Amino acid sequence: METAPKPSLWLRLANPAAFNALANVLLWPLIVGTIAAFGYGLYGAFMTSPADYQQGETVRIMYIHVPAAWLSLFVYAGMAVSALGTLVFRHPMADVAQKAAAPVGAGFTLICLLTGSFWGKPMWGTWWEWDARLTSVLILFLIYLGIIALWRAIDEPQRGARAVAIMTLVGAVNLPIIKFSVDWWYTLHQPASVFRMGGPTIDRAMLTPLFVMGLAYLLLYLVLLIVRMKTELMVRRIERLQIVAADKQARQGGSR
Amino acid sequence: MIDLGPHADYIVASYAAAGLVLGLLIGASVLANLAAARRLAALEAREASKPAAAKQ
Amino acid sequence: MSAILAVIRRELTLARRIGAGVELGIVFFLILISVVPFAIGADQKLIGRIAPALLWLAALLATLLGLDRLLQADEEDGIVDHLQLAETPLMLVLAAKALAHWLVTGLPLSLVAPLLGLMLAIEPQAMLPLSISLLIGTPALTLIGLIGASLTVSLKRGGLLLSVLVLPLSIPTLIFGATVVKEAAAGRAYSTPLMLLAGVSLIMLVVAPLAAAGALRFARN
Amino acid sequence: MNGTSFPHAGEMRLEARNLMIRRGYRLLFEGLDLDLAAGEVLQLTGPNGSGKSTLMRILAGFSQADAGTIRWPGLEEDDEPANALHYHGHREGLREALTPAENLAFAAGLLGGDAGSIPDALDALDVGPLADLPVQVLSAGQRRRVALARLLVAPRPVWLLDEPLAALDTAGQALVGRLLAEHAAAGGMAIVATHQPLGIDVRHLALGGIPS
Repeated sequence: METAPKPSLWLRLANPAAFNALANVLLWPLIVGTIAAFGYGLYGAFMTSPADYQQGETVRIMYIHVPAAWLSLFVYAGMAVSALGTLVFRHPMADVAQKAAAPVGAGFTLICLLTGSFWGKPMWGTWWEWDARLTSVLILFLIYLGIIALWRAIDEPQRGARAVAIMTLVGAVNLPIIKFSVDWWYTLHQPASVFRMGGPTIDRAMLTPLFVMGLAYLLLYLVLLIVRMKTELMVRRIERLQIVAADKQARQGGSR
Repeated sequence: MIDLGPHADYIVASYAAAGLVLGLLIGASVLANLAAARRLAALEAREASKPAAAKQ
Repeated sequence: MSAILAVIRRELTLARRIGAGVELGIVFFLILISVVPFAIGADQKLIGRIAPALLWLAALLATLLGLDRLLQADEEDGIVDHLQLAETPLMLVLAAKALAHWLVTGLPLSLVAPLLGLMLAIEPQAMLPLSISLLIGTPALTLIGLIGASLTVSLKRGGLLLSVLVLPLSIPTLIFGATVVKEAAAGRAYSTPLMLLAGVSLIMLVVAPLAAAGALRFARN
Repeated sequence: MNGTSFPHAGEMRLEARNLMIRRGYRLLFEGLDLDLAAGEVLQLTGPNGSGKSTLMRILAGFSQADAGTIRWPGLEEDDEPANALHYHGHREGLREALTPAENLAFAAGLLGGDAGSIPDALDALDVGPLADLPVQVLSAGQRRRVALARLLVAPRPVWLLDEPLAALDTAGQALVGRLLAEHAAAGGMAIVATHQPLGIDVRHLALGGIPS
């Protein structure tokens, strides 16, 4: 497939060797970036940003709760794109990326749930409140767990990738529907909740640490994605080598 | 530490929970990577030695 | 004795290696609990009242989930023949398989249950009794399931039939288990239902492997 | 082969008297007598559906004959025949997700063998290097050899082998013949249901020859 112009980044990434080379180059700068972003973000979250006039200090939980919500959706969007890559473009690295991303996305979603629960406790008085947003995040978490379980249940990576890609896309299509139905369900039972996650107007000084923490989460996601993709490539190479070892033994053994 | 107000323990708890989950995620990813690298090296070493050594 | 250790070690390695191990049971348990409020509505008080029954039903269904593969997978590979040729009596070998299954489903469920109890707004003082009741009750569910698995091992659609067989037999465990949590939630003493629950489990511990060994021999005759 | 000794070596005898098996409405055979002494290998032949496998499973104790008796003189009262025999059926009895070493370790624990003998058993079947590859990646012939290694890992006097040569190449078949000869020489006994020649002196029993 000789394309006249230099093949686009995606095509060059198609073969594992090219990916590994690029990954090794990017990995350490990303790690340093992640640490720096976390450092600066946390400093901003605790030192320079003010307390909230309504909730007081507990608003500081926002700096790890809200970015986690962003990332849980961002990672899922990434998985949906990879799923398209697998199904439509047959990009060989797409399913590796998707398999690597799923647990990371689940992790961020879990953080969003836990911090949401801790944040809600002082306000609602219960550990868990069927708040529309938290419930939607819970459903997203269940979808993540389903996809991870599906990955683990499939022992033949190539054949299974398409099945998981379809599940991911089906999940992606359903997310807005779920979001709408949960909001609708929530308004049926609960009067408009007086407690607004993150408050209606966010103080300007809060914005910078919030976005820096968002960036820190993003960079961490990229680091973990690269590490997990390299692992997945090794696992597949191990499986190939095992088959080669078995066939080689069959030829040698059989001939005697 | 700066005064975290009446609900300080919830703030600390939520940061601890987030830290724990991220720690587990990072730890699991790195350990899985190292384990796979070890197994791969063992297999590749065995491949290299196979043709040379007679049927052991 | 070594046969029992061999069975347990192998089952745990398998659970770790192929996907449908511990986490599937827990994820199923989590999903069952999570969908309930969508059907019932976010009314905390109502959910709190029926939470004990929901948690126990979810534990029962989660246990059933993994049961039909308990013996069927071995039958397909031809391993059940060797179970019958083992030096230790078949009864103990099957008990070992049930124990391995419980370690992978019943035990983790009872540890995770309190966390889910939070979601169903269970009374805080009922959290520990919930765990204890599940810890004591789930072995009975697995053991009853063992009998069902032995009976349906060589049948094609054994899984469904197994659930139909097991559900009625697990009603005592369900009643006592849910009562323990209800009593604890209401702040009353729950030792009596707990003793009865333990009684059922002990009876099953003796009866089930015996019945399962007999059932397995006849089912595969 | 590493002359593994096993209990009741040389004393085991099989005495089956007028066995009758009916499967559904078809009478497979009746009035079948079968004697086997230690040191003997019996080759069982017969057209498909003549009841070879059924007879093997009855001798192994997995199912009961419709009539007739099976006795194993030489076994003490409390000793179960099931503890003194190996049954090797069409399905290899290996779990694909595990490695040969793990599968045989399980068999050793279950059937009272010694896990230390696994490497030698696998080498005896020429599949030593496959010990820690998942069975999933092995060919049918290699799986058959790993399953046959189970006979060596847990030494038992009686071998009941149903079509053990299936999926084996000529070298593999010769190997099975040698194993049977060494087992008989060590005082064991074996019944092998197969049509291929075993290359050693065997007694013959043809099923289906008896008028139904």
